[in-house]
Amino acid sequence: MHRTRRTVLKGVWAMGALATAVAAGLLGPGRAFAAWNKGAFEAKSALDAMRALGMSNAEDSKNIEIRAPDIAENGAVVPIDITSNIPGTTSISVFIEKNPFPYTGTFDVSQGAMPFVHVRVKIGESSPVRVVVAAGGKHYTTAKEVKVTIGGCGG
Amino acid sequence: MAEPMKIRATLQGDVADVRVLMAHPMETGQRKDAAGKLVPLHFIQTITAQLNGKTVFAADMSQAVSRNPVFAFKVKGAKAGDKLSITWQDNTGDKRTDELVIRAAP
Amino acid sequence: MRLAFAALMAATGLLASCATPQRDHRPDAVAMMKRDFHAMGIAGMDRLNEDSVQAACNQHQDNPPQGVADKLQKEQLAAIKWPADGRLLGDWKSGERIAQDGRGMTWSDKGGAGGSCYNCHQIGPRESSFGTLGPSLYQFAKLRGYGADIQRYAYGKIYNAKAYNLCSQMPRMGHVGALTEQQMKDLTALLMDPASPVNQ
Amino acid sequence: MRHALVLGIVAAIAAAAPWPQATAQVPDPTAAEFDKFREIMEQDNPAELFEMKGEELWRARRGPKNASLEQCDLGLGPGVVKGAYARMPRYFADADRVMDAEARIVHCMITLQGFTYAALAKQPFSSLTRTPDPVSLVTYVAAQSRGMKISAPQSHPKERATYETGKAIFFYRAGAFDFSCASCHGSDDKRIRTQPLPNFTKPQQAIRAVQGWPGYRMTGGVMHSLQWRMNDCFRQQRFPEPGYASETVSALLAYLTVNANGHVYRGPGIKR
Repeated sequence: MHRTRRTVLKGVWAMGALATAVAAGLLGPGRAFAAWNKGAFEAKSALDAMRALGMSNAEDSKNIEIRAPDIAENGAVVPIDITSNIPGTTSISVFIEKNPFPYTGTFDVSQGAMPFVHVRVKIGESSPVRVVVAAGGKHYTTAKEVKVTIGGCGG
Repeated sequence: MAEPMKIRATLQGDVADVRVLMAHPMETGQRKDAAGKLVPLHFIQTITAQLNGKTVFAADMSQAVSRNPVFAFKVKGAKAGDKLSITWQDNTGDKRTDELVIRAAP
Repeated sequence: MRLAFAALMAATGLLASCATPQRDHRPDAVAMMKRDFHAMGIAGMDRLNEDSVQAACNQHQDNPPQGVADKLQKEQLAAIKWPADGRLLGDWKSGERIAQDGRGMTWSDKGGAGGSCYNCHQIGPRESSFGTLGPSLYQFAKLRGYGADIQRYAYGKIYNAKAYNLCSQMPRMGHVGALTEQQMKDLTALLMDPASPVNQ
Repeated sequence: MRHALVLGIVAAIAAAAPWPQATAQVPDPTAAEFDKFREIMEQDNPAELFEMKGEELWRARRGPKNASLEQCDLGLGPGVVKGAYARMPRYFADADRVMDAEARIVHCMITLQGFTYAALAKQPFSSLTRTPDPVSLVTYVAAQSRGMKISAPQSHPKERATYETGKAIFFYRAGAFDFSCASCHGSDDKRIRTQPLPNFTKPQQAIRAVQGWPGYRMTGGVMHSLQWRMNDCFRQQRFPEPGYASETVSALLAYLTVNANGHVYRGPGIKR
C-alpha cells in the first residue's frame, strides 16, 4: 500500500499538480503527504521548515482557532486544540517557533476527519505556536504565544 | 516491546470523537541518562487511523510531541459497529496497532 | 489520700497531662520514625533529633512561653558568626542568583546550597514566580532604611532567623552551614544595596 | 501590563505597612490559567495506561509462588478491589498494623506471590525507564474507587492511634531546615514559587493530599503513587529517607486521608 501510494505521488509530481491532486482526493486512501519529511523536521527555524513543506507562502487567517494556555503549567506537556474554520481544510501543521526543531507535525484530515486535532507538545521556552492549515491548495496561518514558567518543588 | 494504546470513541451523530493514549518515551535525543550518556532519539513518527480499513486520519510528527502521547480527532461518517484501528510507527521501526469497535452513544 | 496522690502527680509533672485526656503522641511518632528511616546521602539519622530550638517549638506548638523563647533566642543570637572584616554587603547580582537557587541540604544534594529565597518570598521585581510562605521583601531597604542596624538585621536574619523569632518557619541558613559567609553577604546586598532592583 | 499592575498593588500595600508581615494575597491569574487546562489534561490522562498495565499485573500469575493477586485482601475481603482504595489506610489484623493501599499491595505480593520486601523496596519509584509493578498495581486499584467517597476507617483502636501518630509526624519539626510537613501545609493560602500549598489540617483542603494520586507527573512523564509523594516530601523536608511502605508513611497517609474523609475521590490524576 505504501509503495502504491508513493508511485502515485511520483506520477503526480511529474504532472506538477500535487495540490490539485490532494484537493481532489486522488491520493486516498493513503496519507496526503509523502514520506516523513526529514528535511522539514530537521530544520532549525519554522520558516525553513515551512519552506521544506512548501508552506512558506501561507497567508494570515482569522479562521484558525488555537486553544492553548497563555501560561503553560509545565512545558513538558502543553495541550493544544486546533480547529480550522476554513472550508476544504486538508491538513493542520504545527510549529513551535522557539524549539530547537520547530516543526512538530502535520495532521491529515482530508480523508474523513473533521478539521480538528488535539495534541500535547513539549515547549522548551516561551514561544509562539504557529499553525499552518492547507485548504484548497493554499496555506493559511496563525500563531498563539505560550509562556512557559519555571516551577517550584513539589507536585 | 510496545505497550497497548488506550482508545476511546464517542459517537455524536455520525461523528466519532476519538481520543487515544499511547505509551511511548518520545526521547528527544537531548536527555542524558544517569551515567551521563545521551539517550538516543526515540519517537513516534507516524500515526494512521482507519475506519473499517479505510484511512481517515494520519499524522507525521516529531520528538516534540509529549512523552506518552495523547491525541484527539473527529471522524466523520462513523456509526455503531464500525471498526476503528490506530497504528503508530516510531523511528526505530517499532510499531503497534490497536483497535476497537465503536459503540452506540449511551 | 487523694491529696497525697495529687501531690505526687504534681511533683512528677503528670498533673497537666491528667487534666487533658489526650496524650502526647510525639514520642510514638519519633520512635516510629527512628525505626523506619535510614540515612541517605548527606541526610543522616541525626536529623531526626530535635535541637533545643526545635524541641521547644515542637513541645509548645510553635508558641513557647516568653521566658523559654527569650532565653533560646539570646543563645541563637550569640551564636551568629559575624563577618570578620565587618562588611555585610556583597554583590547583589550574585545574591539574586543565590536567591533563585532552591537546591541544597536534601539527601539528593551533594553539598553546598542556594538560598531558596524565592520559594517563600517575593524579592526582586522581575521574578513573578515567588512563594508566599514568608513576607514580601520587595523594596526591603527602601521601606526600612539603608542603615547599619537594618543591614545587621538582614544579615543576622539570614544567618539565623530563630535568633529573632524562635519558631520562625525560616531555616537557619548560616547556623546550619547551608550558606557560606560570602553567599549571605551577597543576599544581604540583594536586600540592602541601593542599586539592587529590590530597592527600585 | 497586568504584571506591572500587580506589582503596583503590592508596592502600595507594602508602602502603607512599612514592616509587612504577610504578602498581600493578590488574585492569581496564573493559577486560574492552570486550572482551566487541568480539566483538559485530566480528560485524557496517560495514567490510564498504567491502570491498564496494573489490571494485567493484578490478574497475572507471577512471582516464585506463581500466583495472581486476585486473592489479595484489600480490606473488603479477598479479591474485592472495588471501593477498597477509598477505604484505606486501614488496620489489617494479619499484619497487625495500619496499611495504605500500596503497602497492602506490597504485603500481598510478598505473602501471595512470594516476592521479597528487599526486592520490592530496592527501586520502588518510577523512573524514565521503569515503572515498578506496585505503582501500576496501585493505579489500577485506585481507579476502582473512582467516584467513591473517601472513608478511611477509624473504628479499630490502632486506626485511631495511628491517626494520632501520623498527626504528630505531620507537625514534627526537625532536620537541617527545621521543617515539618506543617511548615508548608499548615496554613491557608500559601504557595511555594507558583505552586499552591493546601492546608492539610483542614478537611476542605486535606482532600488535595489524596485527590489526583496516584498521579501522572508531567515532569518526566512518569506515574507516581502517594508512597513516592511522601518520600519526596521528606526529602524536601531535609529529613533522612523513610522506608518504602513503612508504618511511618502509612501513619502520615492515615492522618491526611482521614482528614479528607467524605470527599469524592476522582481516581488517578495528573500532576505538574
